Amino acid sequence: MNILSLLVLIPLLTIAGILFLKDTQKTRLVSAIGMGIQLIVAAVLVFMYLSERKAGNTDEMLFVRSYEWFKSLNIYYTVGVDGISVAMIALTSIVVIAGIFASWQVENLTREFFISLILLSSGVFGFFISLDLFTMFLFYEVAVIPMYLLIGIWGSGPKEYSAMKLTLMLMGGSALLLVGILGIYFNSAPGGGELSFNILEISKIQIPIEAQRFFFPLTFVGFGVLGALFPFHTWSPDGHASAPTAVSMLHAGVLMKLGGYGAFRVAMFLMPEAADEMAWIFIILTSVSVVYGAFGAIVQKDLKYINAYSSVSHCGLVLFAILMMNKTAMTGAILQMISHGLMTALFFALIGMIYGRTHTRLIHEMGGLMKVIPFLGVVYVIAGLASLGLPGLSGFVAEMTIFFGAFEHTDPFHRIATLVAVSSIVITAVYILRVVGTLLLGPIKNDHFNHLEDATWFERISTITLVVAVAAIGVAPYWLSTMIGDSMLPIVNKLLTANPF
Amino acid sequence: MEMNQIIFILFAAIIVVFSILTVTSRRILRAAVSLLFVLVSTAGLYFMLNFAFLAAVQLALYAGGIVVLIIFSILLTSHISQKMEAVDLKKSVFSALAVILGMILTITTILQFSFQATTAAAAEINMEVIGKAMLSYEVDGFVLPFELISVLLLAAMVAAIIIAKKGSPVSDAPNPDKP
Amino acid sequence: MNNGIPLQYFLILASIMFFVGIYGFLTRRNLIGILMSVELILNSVNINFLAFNRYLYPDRLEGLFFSLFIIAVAAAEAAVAIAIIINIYRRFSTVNVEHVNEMRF
Amino acid sequence: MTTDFGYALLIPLIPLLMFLLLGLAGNQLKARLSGLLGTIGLGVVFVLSYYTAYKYFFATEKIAGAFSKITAFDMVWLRFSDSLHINMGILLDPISVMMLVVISTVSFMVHIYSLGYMKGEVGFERFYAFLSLFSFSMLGLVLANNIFQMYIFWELVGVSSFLLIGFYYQRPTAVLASKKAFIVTRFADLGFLIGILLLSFNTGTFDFSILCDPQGAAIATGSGAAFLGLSVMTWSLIFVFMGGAGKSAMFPLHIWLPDAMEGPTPVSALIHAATMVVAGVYLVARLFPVYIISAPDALVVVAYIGAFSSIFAAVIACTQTDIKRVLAYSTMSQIGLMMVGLGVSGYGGHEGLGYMASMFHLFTHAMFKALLFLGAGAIIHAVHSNHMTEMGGLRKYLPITHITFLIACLTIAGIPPFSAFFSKDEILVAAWHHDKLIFAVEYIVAGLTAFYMFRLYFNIFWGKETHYHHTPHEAPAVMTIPLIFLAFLSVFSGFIPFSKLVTTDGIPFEGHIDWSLALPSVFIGLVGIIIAMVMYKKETSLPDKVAATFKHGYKWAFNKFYMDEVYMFVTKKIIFAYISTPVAWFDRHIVDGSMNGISRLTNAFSFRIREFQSGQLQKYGFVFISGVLLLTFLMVYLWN
Repeated sequence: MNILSLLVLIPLLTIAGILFLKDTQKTRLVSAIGMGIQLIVAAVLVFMYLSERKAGNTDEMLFVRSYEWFKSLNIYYTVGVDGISVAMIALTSIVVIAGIFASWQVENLTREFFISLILLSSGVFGFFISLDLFTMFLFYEVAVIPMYLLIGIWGSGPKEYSAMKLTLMLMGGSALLLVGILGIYFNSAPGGGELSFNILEISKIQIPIEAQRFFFPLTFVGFGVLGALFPFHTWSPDGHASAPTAVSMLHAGVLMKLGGYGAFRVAMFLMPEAADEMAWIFIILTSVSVVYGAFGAIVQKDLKYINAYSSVSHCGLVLFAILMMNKTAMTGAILQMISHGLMTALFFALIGMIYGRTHTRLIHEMGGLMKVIPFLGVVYVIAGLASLGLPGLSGFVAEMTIFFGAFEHTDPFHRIATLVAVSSIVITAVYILRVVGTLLLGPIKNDHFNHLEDATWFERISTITLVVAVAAIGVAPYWLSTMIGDSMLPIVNKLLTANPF
Repeated sequence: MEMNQIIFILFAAIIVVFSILTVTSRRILRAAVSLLFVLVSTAGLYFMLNFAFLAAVQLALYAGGIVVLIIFSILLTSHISQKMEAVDLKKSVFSALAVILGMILTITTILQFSFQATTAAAAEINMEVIGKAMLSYEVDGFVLPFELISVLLLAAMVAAIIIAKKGSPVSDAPNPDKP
Repeated sequence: MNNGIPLQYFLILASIMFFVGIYGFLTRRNLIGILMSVELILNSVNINFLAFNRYLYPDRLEGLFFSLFIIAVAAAEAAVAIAIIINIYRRFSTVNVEHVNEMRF
Repeated sequence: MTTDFGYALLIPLIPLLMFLLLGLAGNQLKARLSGLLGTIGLGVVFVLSYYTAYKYFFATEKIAGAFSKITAFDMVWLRFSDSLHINMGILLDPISVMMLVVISTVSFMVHIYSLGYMKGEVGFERFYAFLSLFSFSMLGLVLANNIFQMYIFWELVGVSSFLLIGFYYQRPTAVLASKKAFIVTRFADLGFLIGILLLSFNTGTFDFSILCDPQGAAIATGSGAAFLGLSVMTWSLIFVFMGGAGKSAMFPLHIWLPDAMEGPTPVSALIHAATMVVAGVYLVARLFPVYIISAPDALVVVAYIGAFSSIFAAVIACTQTDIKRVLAYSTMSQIGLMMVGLGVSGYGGHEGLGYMASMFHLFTHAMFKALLFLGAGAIIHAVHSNHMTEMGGLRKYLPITHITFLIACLTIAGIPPFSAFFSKDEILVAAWHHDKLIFAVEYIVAGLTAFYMFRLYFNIFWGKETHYHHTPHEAPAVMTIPLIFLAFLSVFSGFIPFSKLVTTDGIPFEGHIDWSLALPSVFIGLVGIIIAMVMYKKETSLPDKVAATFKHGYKWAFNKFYMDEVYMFVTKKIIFAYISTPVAWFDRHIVDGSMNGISRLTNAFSFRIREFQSGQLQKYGFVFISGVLLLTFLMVYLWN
């Protein structure tokens, strides 16, 4: 059994296990155990990957396995990982386990909740290991669709509206994406011969430039919708605001990363010439969205909205960095995905926990919570500091890598775009401190808050897992950055053929 | 003009006239009787085409069975003397237009097409041939459609009984959509 | 019996019958009227089948058998349709098709 | 060589460990114990720092007569590209060793002092955890061997300052002040970061030892293309200075500093007087060779901003009544003076007098300003008020505080033989030789400084007898011992031969006092003191009369020249009202509106076409038949 397929299989087995259970308590336990095993497998994978690389294996992808699936269209179930996917898998498994613990208290239809949640995560894992465009797309859909149920059933507020909006927008994205993928497929053998869905094989040939011009924007925007590309980000505030805690965590933490990951693994990697030609459009869009999201976050009143806009800003930075098309910036993009995934998951977990206590998410109704729930307060401050890029936490490492990478371009356009993006660090500080100041500090506004309980054991597990990961990356980024950067080389080399600046 | 042509024209005239009456008569029972005439004349055409068995079936099943069934249901659902309301003018004009256009289209097509006359000898059609063919599973055998039809008939019978059964739980279930 | 009568005559007759049936189908309000129109349509098809069989492929039996089966199907259809009509009548106290529009949007 | 100083790694690491210990397990420990642990940790750092200073200045051989730059520790922390990588390292050179001494001394004193001052406060262990975090960051900052490491610790220092200002987090003013401090310095750091980006891509390195080598390639290659009349190098250094100006509260980024006094007084002493706020000066000093060689224009900017800030702050300080705010503006003024020192300095030998003097002043200022703040803390501790209007005649109740405070005031006024006399004098000399205008400004500032310090002194310890709720009593020994120690340093640190230790190029030179300039400066100091004595020693109506005479000027100065209002206008009006709210509105209504619009359009369209689904069987039939006919027609007559 291939270790990669195991990553998809374990969630499915967990689901099967849950199906036979009636007891809520056991359901939680089985989910936690299943995802715990998943975390261990992910850790083993990281270890195996590093030792394989250390042993001198320089293949582009490791642990590649391919099974024929649908012969006449050359669809294969092909899996393989490089440093980037390994990092993303590690991120996902951490966020998922934190999400399981954060949703410990789901009362309504517990079994179905965990099944959907784990199904979603299974799709995400599948997406990250796939090397076949079709399989990748399949897993992408598997990851997106449970979202509708999760928000529509277990959400709050105008949940049907939000779920519908989110699903429709993401489906709209996938429609573009499907066209893009089919376009790549039918252009994968310009000189005649077998068509292919395999990313590695397609990367060896050059797709005709006319086809690229047409399919690159489709693919990029298709993934960009999920990656909160301005102006297709508006599902995010509503969706996050309505989603239950764990779903927000997974969605912002992991699912939005599918967008960024796909955008560069499929759109940029396979169609570098068009990417090079059109990058300027998207660079403008993303640098706008970085600042725009941050400004938007300043005046929001709902905690989740603040975080959703913050995600727009941070995810904009991911796409911005990808478009810079050099090793440093793209490494930074992956780091930012991981960093943002962890800290935003942490944020949403905390917001859920705070909401569960105060029954409000409006910041001006809260105040002085640090006094009554110090644990959650401190973790919230840590998450906030990570988000505004404090050294020693993950956000700093990612942002700096991106800024330095982007600054490697010497032309004024890229440099000015970079400066625009850099200025977001101040705006971020403004809204983060505004929230922290209003929410946690100051006098207690409501007597009812005096009797709040601090975090329970499962909430502690959930948040501490994430905090440790955030701090670990922030303190010792070297190995992660190197692992990602080395895997970035083939991609960058391919891009360089298009853009030998 | 030969005799058979005259008979054909007669049958054709009956069919056309009574067809029209069937669909236009405002007394439903008269319409049913007109239908009966149409069906009987059709049976006559079958005789002319040398399909005696089928003509018999037509008379027995259609004229004898279905028309009676229809008349029964008419009697169950309306008064004998009940006159139906006049057809909506707009509707009839549009329908007539469509139908006439269709007719023109079809008839011109038929007239333009040259059918190739065959020289093959006509097959003997008698009860034995029909019965054997119906149960044969060789080439030119029809056992499969025959069996299908029998299953269909059975299903239709069961369905008819269940649907028409009074006070069946399905039909009397309260309809949640209706206010 | 059919010498001297061209195939086209049968076909034209059948198409007239067919379209008259269609007209009835489109204009009749009474469900039973509609059912009768459908019978007309089926009959016209039968005539076509048999005429083709006789004129073009006199050595084969397909036309005959299909007509036979159509008659059988028509019988089944009539039975079920009438059952439905009676049920509708019980439920809506009418057989006017325009009043039976539960399926609208 | 490197191994000799390997232990230097412990200097920042011990406070870090203390922070982790107190931060994670602090609430399990007894408050007293955690305070003691923090203090002991800092004590070890104190000893190590003095040992390092001794060893570096006196026991390490000079290379070609210059103090060598020693990299005691170095590792790659993050690799950007093959050429650019961030290292974590420890660089020992005269200024970093000097800063080690400053930081560990003041920090240690503050740790001891806080044992008494913060006694019984809620969150005592949190306070010590934050202090340790601050000490760690500040030590890391000064020991940084590359500019990016400096930036990292720069940010950490900022956040520890934020945490400590907001220590009383239930007090809204403290929360606001901490927020303000963080955001303003963050904004400045944006400039710093842009400066680093420009600088590092022009020179291809972060490393100070390469960057600051006057003969090195980095400086030579750096001065490249021009932009708006200034070279890129100049721009980058101006941006870097913007970061320094933010931390060091230079005009116009100074507004956070007075508000930062909301923090506990020991914090003000440590962070907002002695150490963190001089980080900007340290930054410019650290990059001094780059400034002087490749961008002298940037140094002019430094000098003028420093000079303007110093007089600006001195004027405001004359009108404030909150004693901590007076000290805060005084700090700003003194830092401006240090910036002037750097700005008017040359490079090498006696030319680098300004640089040496600036560092010297940094050193002495740290001691006497920490002393002033700790003294103020002792006063506040005794009378539970910050306002000098509520004080008076305290010399009888607080004798030790009184004496030490007086020493500090005399020091800052530049009266010989106290330490600041020597350092300030050197700066004035350098300014005299470089730019007479700046000299004139600083000369006035010297007088103003003496005036407002003694205004403070007389108001507190003399002046009218105030009735106190409880009789003020002298602070406990843990608080007075640091006062005495710092007073000792304030008096005698002027005799340290700085020109033999800290110079631009590491080569010692002979310093001497230029009495022709020193005497006038002493004179103006004395004038200031005498005016203050006349006005405030006894309760008179003189101050009110003076205020009335310069009514508008007084009002402007009292309101800090309305800088806060300007900032509030910019943030509240421009950012909140004219950018963020429209952005949010735009997002909800235009961007999201167009998405919703698409769905509404689809919906409306569906409502239209649902008419087809009328439930009228015959309509369906009609459409169906028409369609079939049309298709038949097409198939038979057109497509054939």
